[in-house]
Amino acid sequence: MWNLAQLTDLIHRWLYETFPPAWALAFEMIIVGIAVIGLFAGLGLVLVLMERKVSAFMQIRLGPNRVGPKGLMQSLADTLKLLVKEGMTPDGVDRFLFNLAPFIAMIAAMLLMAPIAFAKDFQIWDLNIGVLYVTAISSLNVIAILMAGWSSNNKYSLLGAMRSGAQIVSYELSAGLSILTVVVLTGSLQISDIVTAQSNGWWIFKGHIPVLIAFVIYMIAVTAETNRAPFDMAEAESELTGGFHTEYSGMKFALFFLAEYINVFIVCAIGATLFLGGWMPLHIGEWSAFNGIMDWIPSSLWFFGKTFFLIFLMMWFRWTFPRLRIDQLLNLEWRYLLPIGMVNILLVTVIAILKWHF
Amino acid sequence: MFLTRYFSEIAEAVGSLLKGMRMTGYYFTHHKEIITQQYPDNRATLVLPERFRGEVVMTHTDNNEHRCTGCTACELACPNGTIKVVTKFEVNAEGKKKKAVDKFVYHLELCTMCNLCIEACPTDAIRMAQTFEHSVYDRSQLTRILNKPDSKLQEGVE
Amino acid sequence: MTTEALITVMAEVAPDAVVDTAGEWPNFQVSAEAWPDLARLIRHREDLRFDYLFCLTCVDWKTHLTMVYHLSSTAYRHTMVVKVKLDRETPVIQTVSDIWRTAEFHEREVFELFGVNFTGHPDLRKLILPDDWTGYPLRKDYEDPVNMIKL
Amino acid sequence: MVEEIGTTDKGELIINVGPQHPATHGVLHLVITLDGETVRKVEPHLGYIHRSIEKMSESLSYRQFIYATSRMDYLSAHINNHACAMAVEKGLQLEVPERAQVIRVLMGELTRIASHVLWWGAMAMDIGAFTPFFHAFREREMINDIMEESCGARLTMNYMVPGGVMYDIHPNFHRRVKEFIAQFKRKLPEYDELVTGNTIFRARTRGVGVLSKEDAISYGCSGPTGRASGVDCDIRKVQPYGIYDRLDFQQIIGTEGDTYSRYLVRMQEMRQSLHIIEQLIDNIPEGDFQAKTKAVLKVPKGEYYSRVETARGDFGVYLVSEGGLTPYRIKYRSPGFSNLSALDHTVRGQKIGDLVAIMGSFDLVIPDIDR
Repeated sequence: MWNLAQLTDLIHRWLYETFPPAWALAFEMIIVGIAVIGLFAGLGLVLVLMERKVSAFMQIRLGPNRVGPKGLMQSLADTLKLLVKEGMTPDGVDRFLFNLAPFIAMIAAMLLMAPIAFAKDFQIWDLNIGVLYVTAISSLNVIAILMAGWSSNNKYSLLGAMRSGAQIVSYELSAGLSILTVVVLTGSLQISDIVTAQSNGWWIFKGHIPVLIAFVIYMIAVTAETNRAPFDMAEAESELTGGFHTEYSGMKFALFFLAEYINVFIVCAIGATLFLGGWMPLHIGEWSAFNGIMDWIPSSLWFFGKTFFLIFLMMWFRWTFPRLRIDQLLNLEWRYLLPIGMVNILLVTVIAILKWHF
Repeated sequence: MFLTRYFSEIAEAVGSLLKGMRMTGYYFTHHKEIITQQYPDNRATLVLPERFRGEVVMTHTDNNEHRCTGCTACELACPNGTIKVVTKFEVNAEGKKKKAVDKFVYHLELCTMCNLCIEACPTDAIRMAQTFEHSVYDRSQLTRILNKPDSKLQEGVE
Repeated sequence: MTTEALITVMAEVAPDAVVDTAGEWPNFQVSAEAWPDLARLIRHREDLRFDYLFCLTCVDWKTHLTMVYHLSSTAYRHTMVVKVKLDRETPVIQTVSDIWRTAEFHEREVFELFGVNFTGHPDLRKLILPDDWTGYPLRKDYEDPVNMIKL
Repeated sequence: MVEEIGTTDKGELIINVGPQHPATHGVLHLVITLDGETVRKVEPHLGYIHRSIEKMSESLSYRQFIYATSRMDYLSAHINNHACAMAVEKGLQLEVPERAQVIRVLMGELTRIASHVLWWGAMAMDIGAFTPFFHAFREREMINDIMEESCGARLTMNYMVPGGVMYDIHPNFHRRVKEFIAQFKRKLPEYDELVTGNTIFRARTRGVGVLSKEDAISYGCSGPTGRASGVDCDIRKVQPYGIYDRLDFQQIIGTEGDTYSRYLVRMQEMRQSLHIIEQLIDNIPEGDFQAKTKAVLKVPKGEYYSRVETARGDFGVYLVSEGGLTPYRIKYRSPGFSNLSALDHTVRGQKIGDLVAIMGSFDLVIPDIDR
């Protein structure tokens, strides 16, 4: 099959042959930057449209259907609207932090793109502590939210930010523990290692019930971490009118909005990589015939298919469930997810040591 | 037993959540249930019930005749002062002076579509129309004169 | 309790009250001074138990104001109306918001729309109108050239 | 100074909820005092849409003033109109034809279902689930279509006139109501599946905002809000009007007095209303739909009070007549106003998210409160 690795190699060789190494590196960085920003924008458009369509169908509506064929251009029109809107900075805000916060949110989301394997041998940076890197950077998001909430000089924003702080900090634990199960099974923090370890079956199938539980916990925890309903305490539209981004408008709001969707994409991508094999096609043990057929489907399709399936799952949650209250939210974490997660990691460790997994 | 209660609680909760998801999942996959009306694309097929109260209009025959005698019963019946009947005196064929309607002024912007004027009208001169797209750019466009220019009172209407 | 029985009991607890049985429910007219004690009595007396104040309002009779209390008992299902005549210039009456808590809001409404002063009310401020509003809109002689549209 | 900083001297936050806020369903303004997430005090500020309908009605004739009540509790406009028409009929001692009575009750119960269905969606939305709102509108739309066909309008029908109803029911009425009954019976279990059974919803509402029976009576709470606290205050039962004394239905009375109980009472009430409609739809008697009345109505001198049970509770019209062409004084006793006065008491000590849930369960309609 056609391989993205060949393309990247080609560009790499050509750059190094024509330019001095320093220049070549700089060009490579620029290309990667443009690619990431392009992916960002593209993902934002696709995900917003997807969310609107999914919610519409669940709510027995049609959703956007006027701009472009079947409403496909709707999010483009929305972006245009947000771009030309006046970027207001209200009186009485801490101007520096207020304007900085959306960028922090964006940068945190962008940094997370680095270790994700989009396809076979197609990865920006395959660092050997990939998983650790992801967990570390994803907590940066809370800083942006706290900054936005505090600097807005609005009580609703402040309440939203404080809720978000409590929420993200506690749910990090569960997310971390469930990620750890796969790390324990694989024995590596490197994303490419984790994917290759699933070449004879995805972890969710190989790791018995404990990994399944870890997967469920992971999905719940990351839903909370990305501040999406039913855990959208930071926004809580009916309570806090918009929470931390109450005072934001125009492009600054759009950055928050985009960052939310990118975060959703990234946590789902990580989830797909850890539990569903990332770009690895559906392989079953040593059935080479079956595996061979599966290999015919390009690896990037596998990756995006799995990721979008998880994103759809999160959207499904969002448009079905009511919002939890802040104390119930923390209760869920500390009373249910964390103890179960801890017992679970113990079980997984036993499985990993005794090599009981397939 | 603490643990059984703990786990049965979880199972129950997850079960109820799954039920809800089944519901939304059903509607996600069954697009026939969608009830959105594609207004204004469906203007041609949009049928409003004949009793729908959109605005007050005066019925005119083909000969440009109406049935309004200018009795101001509708004006009195209106709770909002929506209708103003300006009358004039007309000399009829027999040379007698007779009250007739000059201008039937209708303020759509004040109207609450309560139907009391229609009920009050003794000659069925006015009725409710089924139009509903009343938005205009200037409020003055909502003040209408309902009797058409040069229209006459229909024969035999007292 | 039937209307007749109610009138007999009320004659006992409020001998000065003027009874009027023309309407659907018996009317008792009492003085502003006697009302607070009577209110407490009819609220707590075992055979009356008027615990549900479902309507509290005021009527401007041009010469005087009348406070109208519609009371009902959730236990015995009897209903009666108590009326208190008030002076139009300086209408003052004791609050009943400590007896029926619903009166707190209703009295605030009457306060701003009729200008009746309720002594002992915990929070007698304007509820509906802006704080700088002058005049009592529901009085018969109230004129407001801006907000009132005469037909 | 305290006002400016927006905190009390104890360091509690003072927050304006409304007049424009997603959870107030209108222009209600609450000033709440917050200690962290806990609500310490709620102070409603009203009047943003006060139109003084009571004053307006003093200059309108007895036929005219009815229309204005549709604009109070716009979700149960029909039942409000019923109360007004009844007050005038009491004064005139008019006998309303049986057919008109049945039509009035039928329309009233349809209105009640429409109102409760909308409340169900709005309450779920307050708690954070958006989907139920759209599902609710599916059924509400059917009722609105029935109303549109028979009454001529969808929301502010003005179908009542003193002595009966404005026109006869539409020929399609039977068929469409039957369709609605079938559809609603099929969809009600879905409502339960989507919201009632949901564990998050239960956690959010159970034991939240408990209003005891004594407090409910003292605050004058009525309607489902009062009944959830155990007060049997359904006017249709305790002081029947129209033909309700001849109908078979139950008064739903809750026990807990919490938000969940208020929710359940309304859900059950929808079933009861459906039951009433089923009884009546095939038994609409023949006859006049309107009693013969004079063109100009003059209510004799006296005081008349009519009470009805709207979707929100005990709605009363206190009509004082001096024998003239217009009412001398009209007082509308709106259920929302009394229910709102209990809000502060109920919310104290709860979380800010509960405030929204409790307000949702009180089913406040702001024009009803402001009048």
